Amino acid sequence: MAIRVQREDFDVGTELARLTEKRTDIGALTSFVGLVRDFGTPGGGGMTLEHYPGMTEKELVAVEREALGRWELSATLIIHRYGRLEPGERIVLCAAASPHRAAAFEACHFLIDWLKTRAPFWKLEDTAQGQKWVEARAEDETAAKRWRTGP
Amino acid sequence: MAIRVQREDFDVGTELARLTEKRTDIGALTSFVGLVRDFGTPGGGGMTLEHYPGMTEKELVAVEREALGRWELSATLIIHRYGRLEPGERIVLCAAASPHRAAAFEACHFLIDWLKTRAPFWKLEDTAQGQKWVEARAEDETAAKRWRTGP
Amino acid sequence: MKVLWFAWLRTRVGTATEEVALPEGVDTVAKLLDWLATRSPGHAQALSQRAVVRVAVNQSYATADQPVHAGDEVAIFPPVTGG
Amino acid sequence: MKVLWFAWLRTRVGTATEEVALPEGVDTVAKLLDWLATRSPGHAQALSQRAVVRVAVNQSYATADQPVHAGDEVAIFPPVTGG
Repeated sequence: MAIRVQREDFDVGTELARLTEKRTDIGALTSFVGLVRDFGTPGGGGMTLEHYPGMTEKELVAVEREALGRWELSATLIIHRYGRLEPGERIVLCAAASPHRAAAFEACHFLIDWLKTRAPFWKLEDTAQGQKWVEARAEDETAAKRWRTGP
Repeated sequence: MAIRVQREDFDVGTELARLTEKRTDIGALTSFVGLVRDFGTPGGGGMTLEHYPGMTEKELVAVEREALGRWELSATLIIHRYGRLEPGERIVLCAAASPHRAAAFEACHFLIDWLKTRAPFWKLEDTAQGQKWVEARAEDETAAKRWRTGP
Repeated sequence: MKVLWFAWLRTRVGTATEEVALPEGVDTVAKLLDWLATRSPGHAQALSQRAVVRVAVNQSYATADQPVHAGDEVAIFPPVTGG
Repeated sequence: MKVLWFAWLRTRVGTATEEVALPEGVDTVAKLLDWLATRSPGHAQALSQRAVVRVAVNQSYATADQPVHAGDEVAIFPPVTGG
């Protein structure tokens, strides 16, 4: 039940330990870390993540709430960075803790799939042809659709 | 591409950081931590994990190899503890790193589902009626079957 | 009304934020986009492909027929690419 | 042959490891289990429900009709419950 939007890196071990600390009702903790990949750009690649302060936090809270309504969860966490990021750097951390492992896996997968199509972030990538705005990928939309309920 | 069977606890942050360190080809890192749950046993609960040294390592390597054959993975890790474990303690860590997040999620989920029905570990739980061997659960078998290929 | 532009829409419009006075009759998201497109060639270009334009009113996703008011914060941006 | 027992099968048999000399004709996993069951009431009880008995020969899962030899390490245990 926590979301954070920040420029700085985060410590995955510390963040995950905090979720389960002093608790004995959690049987399963699934986490996802998204990292900047190097696509072989001369000069090293990297990107700048723009976001919409205010709306970003609102959307991340909404994504988290949706997960809490769908699965039996003991704790959740989303941390998303913005600003300049080099290849190999962490971009995002999603985590879901539950008494049961299927719920932890599904909820964590949901968190990242859902935020990818909802949270207002935009990647400006360094390419050999200069900086380029990343285009939304159809497969991210497909991944998110998998979680859609109702008609 | 690493498995470890050990009595001691592990540091999740250190282990995950090691998987992605100095690499820029990894876009997604999914991890799973299994923890000892307290079922409200008077005196605190807890368990003792027995295993079959030698075969355990062989089976974990086989589980990891199977994952590497099925998904495009940049790195995998399985750490499984044995011996005395108290409620809240970590039992197992599975991690899968990949250029793509769907592969990382599926492979990590596979690692834990598959090892749960294959790796020779047995839980002896403290209960109000004394120590009791945990019975295999049909739902673990069902979860593992999901990954079975072929006829 | 405060209008915010993000990512390549911002680049085309040439500004991140503008204060606009809504003309009479501009009372939905769709009408707002139509009107904004008349403000400059950059605006027109940014809004030429409506299928890739997303709108948030007061920091929540909005549909084309959603009402807009003078005091609203309206953000206009391409499909998101975070995570 | 070295026979290893684990978990509640070990508790019933009363030992974790035993060295056995295979009688003639005991040349498959199924025949080995039949023969082991005759060694003591504890063995008989441990092996009474074959559906919950798993066998590994030389640290690999084995089927009932798999051959066994004098030098093998055979482990007998209930369904695993790790993870």
